[in-house]
Amino acid sequence: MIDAYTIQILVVFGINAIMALGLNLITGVTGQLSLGHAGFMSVGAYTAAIMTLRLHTPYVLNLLAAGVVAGLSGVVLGFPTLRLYGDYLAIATLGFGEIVRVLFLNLEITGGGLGLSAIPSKTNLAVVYACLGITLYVMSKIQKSRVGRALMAIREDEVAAIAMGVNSTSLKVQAFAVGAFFAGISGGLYAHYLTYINPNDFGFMKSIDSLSMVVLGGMGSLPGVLLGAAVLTYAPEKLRFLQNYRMICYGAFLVFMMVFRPNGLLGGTDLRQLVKASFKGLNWGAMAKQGARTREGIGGSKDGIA
Amino acid sequence: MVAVLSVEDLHVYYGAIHAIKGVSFHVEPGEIVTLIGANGAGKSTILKTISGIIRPKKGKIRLKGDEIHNTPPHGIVSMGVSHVPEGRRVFPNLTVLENLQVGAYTRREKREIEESLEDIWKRFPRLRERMNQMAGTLSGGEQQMLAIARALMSKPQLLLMDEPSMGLSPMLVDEVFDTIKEINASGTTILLVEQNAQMALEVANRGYVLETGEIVLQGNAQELADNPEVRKAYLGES
Amino acid sequence: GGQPTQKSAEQKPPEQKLADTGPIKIGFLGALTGNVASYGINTLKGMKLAVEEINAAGGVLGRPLEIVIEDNRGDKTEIANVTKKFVTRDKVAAVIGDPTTGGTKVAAAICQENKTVLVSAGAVGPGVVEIGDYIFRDVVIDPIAVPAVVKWLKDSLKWKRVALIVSVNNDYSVGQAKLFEDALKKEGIEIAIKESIQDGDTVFTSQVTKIKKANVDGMIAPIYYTEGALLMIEAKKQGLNKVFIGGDGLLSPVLWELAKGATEGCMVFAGFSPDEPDEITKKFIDKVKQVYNEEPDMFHAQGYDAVYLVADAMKRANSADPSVFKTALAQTKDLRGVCGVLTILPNREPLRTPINVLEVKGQKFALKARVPVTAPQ
Amino acid sequence: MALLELKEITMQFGGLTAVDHLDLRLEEGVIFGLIGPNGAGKTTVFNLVTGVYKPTSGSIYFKGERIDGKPPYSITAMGISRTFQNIRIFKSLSALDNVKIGRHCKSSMNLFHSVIPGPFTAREERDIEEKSMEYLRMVGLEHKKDILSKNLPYGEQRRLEIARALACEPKILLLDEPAAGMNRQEKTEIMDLVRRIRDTLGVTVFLVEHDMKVVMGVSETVAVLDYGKKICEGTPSQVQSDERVIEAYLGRRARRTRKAV
Amino acid sequence: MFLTQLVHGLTLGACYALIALGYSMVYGIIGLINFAHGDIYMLGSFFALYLTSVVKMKIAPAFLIAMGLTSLVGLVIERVAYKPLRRSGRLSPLISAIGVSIFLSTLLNMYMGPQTRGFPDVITELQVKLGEIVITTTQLYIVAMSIALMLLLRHIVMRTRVGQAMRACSWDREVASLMGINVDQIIALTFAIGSALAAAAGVMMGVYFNAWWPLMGFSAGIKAFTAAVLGGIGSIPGAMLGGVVLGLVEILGSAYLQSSYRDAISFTILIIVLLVRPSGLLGRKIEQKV
Ligand SMILES: Nc1ncnc2c1ncn2[C@@H]1O[C@H](COP(=O)(O)OP(=O)(O)OP(=O)(O)O)[C@@H](O)[C@H]1O
Ligand SMILES: Nc1ncnc2c1ncn2[C@@H]1O[C@H](COP(=O)(O)OP(=O)(O)OP(=O)(O)O)[C@@H](O)[C@H]1O
Ligand SMILES: [Mg+2]
Ligand SMILES: [Mg+2]
Repeated sequence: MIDAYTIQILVVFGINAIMALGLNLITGVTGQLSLGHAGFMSVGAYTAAIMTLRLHTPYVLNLLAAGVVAGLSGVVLGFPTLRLYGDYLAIATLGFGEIVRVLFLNLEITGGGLGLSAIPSKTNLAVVYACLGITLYVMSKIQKSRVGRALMAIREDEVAAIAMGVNSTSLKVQAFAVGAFFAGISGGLYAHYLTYINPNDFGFMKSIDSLSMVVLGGMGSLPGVLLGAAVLTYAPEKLRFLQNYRMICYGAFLVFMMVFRPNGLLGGTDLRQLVKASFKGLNWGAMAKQGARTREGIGGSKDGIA
Repeated sequence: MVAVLSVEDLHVYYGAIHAIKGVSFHVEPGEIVTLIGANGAGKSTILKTISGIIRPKKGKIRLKGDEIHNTPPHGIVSMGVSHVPEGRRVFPNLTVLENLQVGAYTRREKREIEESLEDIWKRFPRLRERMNQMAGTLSGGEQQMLAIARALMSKPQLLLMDEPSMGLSPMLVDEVFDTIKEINASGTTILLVEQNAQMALEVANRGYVLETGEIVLQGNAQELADNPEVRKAYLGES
Repeated sequence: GGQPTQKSAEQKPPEQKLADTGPIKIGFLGALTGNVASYGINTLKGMKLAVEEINAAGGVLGRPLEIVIEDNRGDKTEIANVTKKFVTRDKVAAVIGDPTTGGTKVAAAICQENKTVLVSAGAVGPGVVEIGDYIFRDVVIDPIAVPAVVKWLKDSLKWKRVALIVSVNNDYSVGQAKLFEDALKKEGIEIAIKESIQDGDTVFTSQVTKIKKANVDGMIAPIYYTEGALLMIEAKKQGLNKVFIGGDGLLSPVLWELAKGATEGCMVFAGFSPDEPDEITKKFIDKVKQVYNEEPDMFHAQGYDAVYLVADAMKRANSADPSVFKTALAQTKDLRGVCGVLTILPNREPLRTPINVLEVKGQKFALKARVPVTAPQ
Repeated sequence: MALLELKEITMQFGGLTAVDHLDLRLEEGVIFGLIGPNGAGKTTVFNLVTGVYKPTSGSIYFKGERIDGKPPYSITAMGISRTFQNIRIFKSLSALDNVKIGRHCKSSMNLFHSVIPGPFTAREERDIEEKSMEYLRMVGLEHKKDILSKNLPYGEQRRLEIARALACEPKILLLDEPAAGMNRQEKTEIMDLVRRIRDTLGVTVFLVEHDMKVVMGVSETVAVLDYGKKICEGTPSQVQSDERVIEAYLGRRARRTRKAV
Repeated sequence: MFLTQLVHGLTLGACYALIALGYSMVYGIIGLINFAHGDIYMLGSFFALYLTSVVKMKIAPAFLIAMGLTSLVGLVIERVAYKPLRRSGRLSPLISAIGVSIFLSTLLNMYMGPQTRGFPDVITELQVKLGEIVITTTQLYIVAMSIALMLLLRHIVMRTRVGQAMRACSWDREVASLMGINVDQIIALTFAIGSALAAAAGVMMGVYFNAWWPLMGFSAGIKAFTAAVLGGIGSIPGAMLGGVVLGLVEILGSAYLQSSYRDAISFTILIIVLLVRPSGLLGRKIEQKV
């Protein structure tokens, strides 16, 4: 039976999934570690909220504007910072997220620390899933296209990709723009769903949440990211019966899931292997060895110590 | 006399890939034994299994009679096996001297280490010149020397060498093979993997030919060098 | 505590969505983990005490009260999740919480839509009860309290120049600071310097250095007790020997537990006064000490009062159906609680009077003044 | 006009001069070998030509147009592509996808095209697929198109890299030690492949290699670098008998073989 | 006033440096963005709080025992949450670290309550007055401690046999094991030292700010990450410098610019620094040889 609570979870899952799919393009496909994705989401949320509160524009237009403005902010962030590699980029994106948050805490138009309230409640299950469908369609098309292959090439080996004629800076900015666009859409949906937004809702932890969805699901894999978003949206709710122990168990659950599937639930394997692995039970040593044998991964700037 | 190394019915897998399919061979004290074979035949895999980086699925590896296939790599090093890995893999941000010191990690006698260092300086004067240079900035040939020297620092009884001539200029290839002979002459047993079969068979006592994870031919070096199959496939004669 | 029951005219609930027998469920909305957990945990403790007392005295309408407890981590999405769960799965008669204004707003929209009463024990900012006729709060609301306190500062303490400290990532603080700014302007008190901090900060050195230079009569600090205590420590370290005054956000024994001597003389205005308590308040304070082995703060008190507020309305309406007892709730008048006397105004905002100004003396809050307030016209 | 011309190229890293006032001319359609001791600066020359490094001084011309200072991706688009000394394939992509990425600069679909389908995009995608298969076939890997490239044996990875570079339809192909780590037979196959690339596709080949049998066997002209300077240039036999080359590079055994010849 | 702010900035910077040191060490040697470092720091601080307030210990032994206990916890965490992920991509251990972080902070939240707690008076505060500047003993301790620990750490990493092994592991674990290095042991040791350093930072900061709460690790972890990257990943003096710069920027930024924009100011400066020096202040860009 689908009651309002179930619908609630389904809506939240949809909003999270759209956001995570956007991040997946940046981190999973293009290999650029971003720790500030919530910044884009907040840009989208505030754009939608301000438009509807001040200009009384229609809902669909708000959503679209949320995506576009967030996408533009992705370009603005991308141009200077995408020259940075690996963890240096990661910290710059983290910084971006924080700068946006502090800005929104201080601006008049965003209501500062009071946030914006009385945003019309427009988002419903149908809209969220329509948006999710569009996101999935766009992402799967991109991944299978020339641009998508070039993005993957950048992830695998940027130097070689450039040598194949891939303009990596421009493509990375494009990936950031598209990823931010969808984060913005998800922000717009969020604002019109909860009716109240506050800069603190889009802090670093929110960025980390969506990164967890991407990594836990399996970077670069669309079904993986959906599964990751589903698991991480559902798990905290499902664990409610644990009462006080809930978040403790959630932390342990994250560790357990990563150890169990080091490359994500659907990362780098087909479903057949997944089934086989779950039959084998949890053999930590063996599981670890199933992972890639090399330790390059994304943001593979290995700098050693000095 | 007990063989320095004996490998019996070795099977190694990478996930589902059956890379080594029942290989057996042995290396006697004081020998240079070479493994030759096409790319992907499994040569490097065998060396990695001996030095403990990869666990075999089945089979036995004995070092002077002791089974070692369940010993971790660092344990195997302390038992007197040293491995010059494929592609040099020196520690780029450590100096030449530090690379050598790390090579002597299993030894604790300061004086003896000093002596070994002196030996290395004598054998590789070029390394001495570059003692305090970061290994990552050495040229390919120098890095190869360093990799060999580093392996010698643990005073191995058995030296495993994986394609030491790869990517070296012809002159350096000569130098490296001279070095191999000298090391052997000073009492170190050597298991040598080489693509340059001609040179390898020149320095080796015996050899094994590996194809897709199985030994297809074996014999002493001269026999192999004269074998028409080997000549065709590995020595480039038609 | 409760008022004599006034029989409500319409007895029959319009939709039979709640069980008529068995316990009356009340949802607790608040954070038990995360950044704002300390507010949620104490609110819940206060609620539990009230429910125990009420149940021991025979419950409401002959049925016991039961609290449904869920943690929302202070996360807006989880607040929405939990509220939806309360109204659809648990079918609670009322939701009590969230202690934060933002969280309350998210929950209020859902409660209003699902016709469930929400009583916020802690939301002091603007725009809460406007969300709908099912939404209430039992706090001292700032638009009424702040002007009165500022007037008192001018009249009794003769303050002319003040520093205003706001925690920018705390909506309570930002909202209260705005009201202070307006009121200070109206009373002609100069804001010599306005400094910002953030919840979670531990370093206040540069703010204090600047305030010290500004040479003020006192500091207005509408912030919470943790930052407040650390700020006072820093002030003392730097020799800034002026008095802080803040709202009930500072009303917690944590203040001197953390800051030791540095809080001496600091002032707090609140509805709840642990000093010179009346019977109800005294009983409550003893109970908190006895059951939880701690001094009550304003969240304990608000949680406790909120349960009584709801129970009282149910009794008067003779119904546990929200669409029925919400009317009685809106008519609450002169209900005694541990935070003073509460009346719900026609616009559904609460009026508590008087406002107590408390002063930290040794390890307790001593009553310094009672500032009477009236409903704004 | 030479296809590729380096004029007075110098490249310094900190205090180290890796390439020192180097002049090179490659005519269209040749197979040009570049040899020299380890660390002589051969790979650096490739990096300069492909724009990975900007030369400290000097200029590089391709088809008469100056290319030094241009970004690497646009140099590739002009018709210069390469392989790497340490294989740099896209490891977790399939062999076919690797080659498809090689087609990047020969196709034009952008982000919008990929989302909004149309006849043009379908046609271009089909062309990419067909052409990529063609190059895989050329290096003999068509039956491995769906295998993840990291799971290919070393020799096949090398050939895959060549196919990927060919997919750009370059005018000139830079091969950095394509035969390293291969045995005789495989080396012979690589030599065949190099010749076929030139003969059937008409691509000029610029080859760096340490195996004398390979370089001397396929190149028409060979230049020798030592400490970044060109010490000799000529036909294979001229180069092999040059005393300086023997001294700096080939060593005594080569001398012995030469005498034996 | 400027000098006073400068002193505050340096002290805060030394605090950040103290957290960043352990962070940077683990980061440099294992390549792990250890989001649980902040929570290990919180745990170290908690042990000291417990020992001084409940067991009524003196601060010096409490400090040492806290370091010891925390490194034991660090060992367990490494074994359970990171070791099984050694061979997978870099982001998997990062997510695992987040799991550990949530686990530790909520565990302590449940056990101790979310309340901020003060330390008992464990250090007799003396003040040194130099003109208008006032320097306290705790400030001196913090600065001295961070410098001493930096030097000690640098000595261990650069000059000792174990340090050599650590550096070898940081470049190539497989080859390191071929040198006879017990890689598991070295990594465990790295974690133990890193956790002990985190504990040292936690105790010092707890005493200095007189505050402990279960979520104190969160922002500390971000500061440590920022400082370590700002200074140059893996560089120990860099972590120190990065911490000091961050502390100065925060204090001077809120003193002379807008205090409400503090974090925005420091991150803007961070991004600008990285654009000018893409490998941090003291980081060496390891040229990828093509
Ligand atoms: N990490 C790995 N994962 C999966 N398969 C592997 C891995 N390493 C090697 N293989 C496969 O195992 C087989 C043997 O590889 P190995 O490296 O031992 O060959 P080799 O004889 O040393 O060849 P080369 O001359 O290229 O060094 C090959 O088919 C190779 O593709
Ligand atoms: N990015 C760099 N930074 C510093 N030094 C470099 C860099 N790239 C190359 N070098 C140095 O330049 C010199 C020439 O290097 P290069 O790689 O071109 O040699 P090579 O001729 O290709 O040698 P090999 O035959 O061993 O591949 C070497 O001394 C090398 O260390
Ligand atoms: Mg090999
Ligand atoms: Mg080279």
